Amino acid sequence: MKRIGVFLCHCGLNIADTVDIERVAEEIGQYPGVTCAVDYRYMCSDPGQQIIKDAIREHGLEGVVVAACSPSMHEATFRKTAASAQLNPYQCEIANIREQCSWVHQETKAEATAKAVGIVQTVVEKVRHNESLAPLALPLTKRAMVIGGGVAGLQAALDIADAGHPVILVEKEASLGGHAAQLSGTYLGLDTFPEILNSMIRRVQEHPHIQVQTQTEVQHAAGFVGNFTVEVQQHNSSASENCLSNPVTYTLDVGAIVVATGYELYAKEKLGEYGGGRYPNVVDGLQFEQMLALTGPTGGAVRRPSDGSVPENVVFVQCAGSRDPQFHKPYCSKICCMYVAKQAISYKKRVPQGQACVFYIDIRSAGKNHEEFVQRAIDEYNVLYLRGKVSKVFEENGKVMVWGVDTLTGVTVEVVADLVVLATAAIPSAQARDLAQRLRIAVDEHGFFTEAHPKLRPVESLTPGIFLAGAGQFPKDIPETVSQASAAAAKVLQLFSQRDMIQEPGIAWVDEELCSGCGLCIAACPYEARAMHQRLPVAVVHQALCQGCSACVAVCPDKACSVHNSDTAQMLAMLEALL
Amino acid sequence: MQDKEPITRALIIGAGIAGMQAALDIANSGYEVVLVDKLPSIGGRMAQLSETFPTLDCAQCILTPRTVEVGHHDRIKLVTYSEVEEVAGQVGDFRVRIRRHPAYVNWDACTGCGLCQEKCPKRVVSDFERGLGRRKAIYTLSPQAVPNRPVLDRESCLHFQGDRCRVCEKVCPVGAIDLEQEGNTIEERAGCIVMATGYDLYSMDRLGEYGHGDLANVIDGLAFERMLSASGPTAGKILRPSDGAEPKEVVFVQCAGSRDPELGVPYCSKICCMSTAKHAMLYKHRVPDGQAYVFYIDVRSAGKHYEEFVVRTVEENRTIYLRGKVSRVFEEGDKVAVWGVDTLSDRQVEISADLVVLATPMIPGGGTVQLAKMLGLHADEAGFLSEFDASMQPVETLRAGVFMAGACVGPKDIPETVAQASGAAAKVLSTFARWGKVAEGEAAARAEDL
Amino acid sequence: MRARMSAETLTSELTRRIEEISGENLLKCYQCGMCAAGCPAAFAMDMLPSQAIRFLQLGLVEEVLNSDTPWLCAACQTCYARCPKGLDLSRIMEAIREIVLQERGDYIDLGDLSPRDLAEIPQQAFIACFRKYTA
Amino acid sequence: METSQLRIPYFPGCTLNTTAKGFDTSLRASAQALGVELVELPEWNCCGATFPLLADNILDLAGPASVLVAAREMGERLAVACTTCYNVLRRTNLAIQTDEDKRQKLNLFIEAQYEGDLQVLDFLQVLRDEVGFEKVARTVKRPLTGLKAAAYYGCMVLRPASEVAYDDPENPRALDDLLMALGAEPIEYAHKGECCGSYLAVVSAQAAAEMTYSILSSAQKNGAQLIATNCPLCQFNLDSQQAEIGRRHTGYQTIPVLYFSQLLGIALGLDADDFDWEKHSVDPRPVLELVEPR
Repeated sequence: MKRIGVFLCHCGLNIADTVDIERVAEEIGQYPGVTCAVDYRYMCSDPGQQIIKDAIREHGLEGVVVAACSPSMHEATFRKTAASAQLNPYQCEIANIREQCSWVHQETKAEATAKAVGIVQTVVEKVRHNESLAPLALPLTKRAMVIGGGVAGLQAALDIADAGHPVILVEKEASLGGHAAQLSGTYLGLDTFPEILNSMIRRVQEHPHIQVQTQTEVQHAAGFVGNFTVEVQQHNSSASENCLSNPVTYTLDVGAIVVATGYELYAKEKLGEYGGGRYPNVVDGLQFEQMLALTGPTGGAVRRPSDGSVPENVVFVQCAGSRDPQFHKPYCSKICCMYVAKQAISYKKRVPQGQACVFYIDIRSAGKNHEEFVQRAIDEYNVLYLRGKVSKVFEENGKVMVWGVDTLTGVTVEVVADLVVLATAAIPSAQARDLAQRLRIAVDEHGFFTEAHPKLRPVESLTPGIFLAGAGQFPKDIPETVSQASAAAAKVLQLFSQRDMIQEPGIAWVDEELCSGCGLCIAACPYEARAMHQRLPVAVVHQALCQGCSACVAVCPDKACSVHNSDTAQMLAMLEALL
Repeated sequence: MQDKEPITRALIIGAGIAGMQAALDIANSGYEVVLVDKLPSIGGRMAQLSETFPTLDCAQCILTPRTVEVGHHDRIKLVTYSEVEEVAGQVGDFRVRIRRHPAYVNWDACTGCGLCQEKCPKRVVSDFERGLGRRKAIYTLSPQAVPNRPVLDRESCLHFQGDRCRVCEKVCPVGAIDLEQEGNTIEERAGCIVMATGYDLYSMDRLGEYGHGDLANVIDGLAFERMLSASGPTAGKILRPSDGAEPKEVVFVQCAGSRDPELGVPYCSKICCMSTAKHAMLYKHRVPDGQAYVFYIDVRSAGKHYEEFVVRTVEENRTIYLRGKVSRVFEEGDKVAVWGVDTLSDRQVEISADLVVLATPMIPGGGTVQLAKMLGLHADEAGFLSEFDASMQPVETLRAGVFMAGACVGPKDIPETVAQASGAAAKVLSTFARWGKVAEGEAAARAEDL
Repeated sequence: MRARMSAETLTSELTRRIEEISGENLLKCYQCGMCAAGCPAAFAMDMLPSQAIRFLQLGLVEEVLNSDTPWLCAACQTCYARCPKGLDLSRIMEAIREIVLQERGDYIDLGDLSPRDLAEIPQQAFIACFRKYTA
Repeated sequence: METSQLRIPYFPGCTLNTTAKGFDTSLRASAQALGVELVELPEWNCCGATFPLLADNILDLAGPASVLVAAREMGERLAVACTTCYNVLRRTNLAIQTDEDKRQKLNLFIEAQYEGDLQVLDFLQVLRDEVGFEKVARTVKRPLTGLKAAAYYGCMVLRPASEVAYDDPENPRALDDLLMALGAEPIEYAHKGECCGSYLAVVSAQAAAEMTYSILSSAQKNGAQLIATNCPLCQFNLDSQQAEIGRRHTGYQTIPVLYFSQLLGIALGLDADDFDWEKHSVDPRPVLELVEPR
C-alpha cells in the first residue's frame, strides 16, 4: 500500500482553537496506509516544512497530505517542499481544515474535529490514487496587449516595451491620454502635467515596440495565460478619413493582457437635489477641469457656461454621489478631495478676487504632501472649507443658490454662487462590465475589476495572465495609477521571462478507445479547449486552454473524458472515505 | 556607461513586504537579488500585524507564503541582521559594503531547533512585541522567522554581562553557538538598488500631553497589533499592560502627532484611520461588552472597501467616533483620563478609560536618511525619500539605477506598497533588459524547478 | 462642563428606546449635516436636526429632550429624501416627542386655540397636532 | 357634457368636507366635465391626518386601514383629493402589503381580511395617467392664456419618494404640465416641493410664516401671479400666512393661492360660483379676471 504521511497544521490558533488537532492526528494515524501523522503550530514555516522533508526521507513516503488552510494559500509551498525531498509534487495534496472547517464551525468543536478527520481521510484517498505528473511546457506568446490608453495603459505599455517586448495598445477613442488629457494639471505638479503627459504619449507613439490601435475595442478573448487570441474591432481607421467605413475586425495573439480602462464620472443628471443637470452653471469636476485647462475651450479662463462671465463665487460640492449607500455609491471616490483642493487653488490663481467654498464631510488628503497641499489652499488661498453636505442647489435671479451647513458651528448656510462644481462619484468606465465578461475576469458590485488578493496581489486579476492597472480597479490618483501600471508591467515581464509557458498538468485527457466523437464536450467546455481531431472521429484537448474544470467529464456519455489526478475512481474512493 | 558589462543583479535594502515583493518579482524574472535587512529575519512591520483591513485576513497567514518563498528562492540571497555601510559605484555596477552584525550563532550549522531559546535563562523586554512581551537573550523574532536562525543580544546576555552562563552553548546539539563570533563586512555588487526601508512609529516620548510614553496603559498602534495577534504576547487577548485586566473602555486617539506642524509632522500618516477602525472592530470582537471610542479630525477611508469597513465599525460594532483631538491623557487611579472634544456637538468630552491607544505618526524607517545621504538621494524634511516626479515617476529616485518602494517614500498601506514594489521591480527589469541581458537560460532553469 | 462619557452613558434606556421605536440605528448617521442643510424649519430650531442626532449618539439625551427641535419637525421628510445613509429623521423626532409626551404630558393644549383659528384652520392640522403634540 | 367613461371610488377626507369645500366642489365638477365619475365611499372615517412613524404604533393605522377596506369593497382603485389623506392611505396600504406583522395585527384589530391589494391614487395622478392632460387640453373651453402660475406640490405627494411619489421628487412636473394643458404659463422656481410648515401653523405661527414666505417670495421673484396647489393644508398655510408675512416683511405683496381644481374648473368653462372663493384670505378673483373672458 502507498505510504502516505499526514501533516496537520495548527495555524496558530486558527485551526487548533476549534479542531482538536491531537485527536485528529491520533485518528488519522490509524487510517489505512497512513504511515505517519504529525502536527505542528505553523506547518508553512521553515521548521514545519523541515518536518515534512524529514518525514518523506525517513519513512520513504510516496504521498503527502497537509491538513491546513486553503490550497490557494499554500499548495504551491508544500508541493515545492515535497519536490525538494525528491517526492513528485503532485503526490502532495492539501486538506483544507481551516476555511472549510475550523473557521466555519467555531461554535461546535467536537463536530469540527470529526469533520476535520473526514476531510483528511478523503484527501488521503485522493493521494492514494494520484499519479506522478510533470508540468506541461506550452508555447508562450511574448507580446502583450494593453487595453486603455490613459495614464495607466501608457505607463504599462512603456514599461513592457522598454524591457524589449512588443505591446499592442488598444484605445477606444481616437486619441491617447484618457481623462488625464482633460486635466489642467495635478495637485503635485500644478501646471507641468500636460507637458509630461504629452511627452509620455509621444514616447508611446514613437516606441519601436508599441503598436497603438485607436478607435479599437475588444470584442472577444479566447485562450489562456501565455496564449490569448483577442478579437478586436477597429472603427473608422484613419485610412478612410472622410467616409464612414465599416469597422474592421481582426484577431491578435498575445501572451498577457493589461486592463486599464479607467473611470468615468457619475452623471450629475442623477443628482436631482443638485438640479439634475438642468442648470448650466452647475458643472462636474471634469467640466471644470476643462475650463481650467490651458488647452481647453476657454483657454484656461474660468467662465460661467450660461453667460461667459467670470464667476466671483464658486462652490465645490464634495461627495456628490459618493459615500451614499442610500441613493448612489456607498464608497468614497478617493480622488475628489484632492482635485477639488487643486481646482480651488487654480481658480483662485485665475480669479484672485473670487471666493471659493468647499463643502466636505471629511477631508481625505492622506497621500504624500496632500495634507500640506490642502492646508495651503486654506491658509494661503483663503479657500473656505465648510464641513457639511449640500442639500439643495438651484438657480435664482441668475445666481446659483447653495443650501448647505457648517456642522462645526451648527449654522445652516446659503451661498449665492455664480458657479457650482459637483465632485461627482468616480465610477468604472462604461465598457468595463462588458469587457470583464469578454475577458472572463471578475468585477465587484460596482463594476470595478476584482484583484486576486486585496492586499498582496493588487494588480492581478483572478484570471492568470490578465493584469489590472488604474482606476478600473478602484478610483486612484495619478501616482498610485502609475505605480500600479508599472506593477502590472512587472507581472507581464515576469511571465515573459520564461522560455515556455508552464501549465499545471491536472487537465483533461480523452481515452480514444472509448470516445465516440459525439462532440458534447466541445459545447460543454467553457474554455474552448475542446475540438474534434483533424482526421479521427474523436475529441481532443487543447492543453494550453484546459483548466481541468471537469465539465467535459460530466457530459461525456462514453466515460471517455478524465482529468488527471481527479478521475472517477478516485472521486468514488474519496466519497467512500467520507461516508 | 562603463566599459564593463553592467551587472544584472539587484540589491534591495529592507525585507518588509515592499522589499520582499520587489525581490520576488525580480528573481522570478530570472535575475539575482540580494535582500538586506537589519533585523534577524524578514517580513518587516507586516509580521507584527494581527489582521489586515478591510478583509480581516490574518497578516501572518498571508505573509508566511511570501517569507517562505523568499527564504527558499534560489536567486534571492538573504543578508539579514546586516546594514548597508557604504555604497560606491554607479548604475550598472554598484558596490555595496554591508556590515553583518554578530549573531553569536553559526547560522550555517544551526538547524533552528529552538533549544537555545528555550533554555536561555535571561528574559528581556521585546522590541518586536513593542514592550508588551518578553524574549530571551538569544532569540528569533517569531516562531515563523525566515531565516529561522537565532541571534544573541549581547546587551542582555548573562555571559557577556560577566556572569557565567553559556547555557545556549551547552544545550546546542550541533555546536552552532559561537560566542567569539565577530561581525564582518561583505561586499555585494549590483546593477540596481531598491530602497524599501519602510517605516517606524514616532516615539510617544515626545507627546507630553499624552504622558510621554510613561503611562502603562497608554500604548501605540503597533503595540495594540501585538496584543491582537494570536501569536503575540497575550495570545490575542486584550489585556491592560498595568494589571492584566480586560479593558472595558478603550479610547483610540488618532492624529497623535500627525497633522501637527508644531511637532514637525505636518503630514497625514494615511494608514491610521483604517488601522484604528480595524483596532476598534477587533477589540469589539474580542470584548463584546466593551466600548471603543475613536477621536479623529477627518476619517480618511478612501481605499477599496475602506469606507464600508469604517461604516461597519461604527454601525455594527457601535464604536463612538468623536470629532476632535484629544488635549490631554493622564492617570487617575487605575484609570486613564482622556480629555477631548466633540466638535460636532460642541462638547468637551471626558472619558475614564482602561486603555488608550495612540495612533502615532509614521516616520521613515530607521537608517533611511543615512542611506539616502550615502546614495545621494533626496529626502523631504520628514526624511521620506523624494520621487523623480511625484506624479509620473513615483518609484524613481533622482539617481539612476536606484528605485524605491513602500513607506520609506511616504506613508502607505499594504496594497499600495505591494503595487509600488512591483512597480520598482518593473523599473529594474526594464533597466536590465535594456542592458541586453535576457536571462532566458536562467528562466528556463527555473521552469525545471517545478 | 465636560460631558463624561462611558459605556453606561452611551447605552442608556432612553437611547435604546429611541432606536427601538423609531426603528433607526442612530450610529448610521455620519454627521454630514445634509438634513440640517435642507430642513425648512431649521432656522427656528434651537438645535439642528443633525446636532440632535449627534447628542443622541453620544448619550446626551437630555439635551434633545429639552430642545424645541423635535417639536418644529413637521415630518416633511426633506431630510429623509436626501439622507445618504437613509436615516429617517422624522421617525427619530417622533420617538423623541413620544418619550417627552409620556414623561411630561401634553405639549400643547388645543383648548387654547381661538374660535377664529378653530373655524379657519383645516381639520387635518388639528388632528395632526392632536397626534403629534398630545400624549 | 361627455358621458362617463371612468368610474372611480373617491375619498374626499375631512378637510374637503369642511374648510376646503371649494377644492371638493371644483374637483367634482371638473371630474364630471372630463367624464370621470367620482363615487364617494358611502361611509368613511378620518385617515388620521398623519402617518404614524413609530414602529410600535399600529393602533393609529386602524383608521386609514378601515378606509382602505371600505374602498376595496368598491373596486381596485381609490382616488384621493387631499394629498395628506393620499399620503397616509397610500403608506398604510403599502405597510399592509409589505409588512406581514402589521397586516395580521391590523386585520385582527379591524376584523377584516385585507391584503393591501388596492391602488391608492392622487386625483392629479388620475388626471395625468387615466384621463390624460392631452384630453384635458382638448376639453378646455376657456384657456388660462397669459396667466403665470406657480405649481406648488407640498410634501405629501413627493416624500417619501419610494412610497408615495408618482413624479420626480426633486423636480415634479405633473401640476406644471396640467397648468400648461389649461393654457396657463407655469413658472419655474426652486421651491415647489419645499415644506410650507404643515401643521406647525397651529403651534408656531412664526415658523410657518417664514416657511411660506420663502416659497411665496421665490414664486413671485420668478414672475408668478398666482400659486396653484393640490394640498388643502398647503393652500391654507400659503394663503392665510400672508397677513402675518405682511407684518414681518415690509413691502410684501400678496399673491392668491388656489386649488388646481379651481383653475381646472374655470378653464373647463364651469360655473365657478360655488368654488368657495370667500374662504381665500387673498382673493384670487381679481387675478382670474385677467384671463380672457369666454
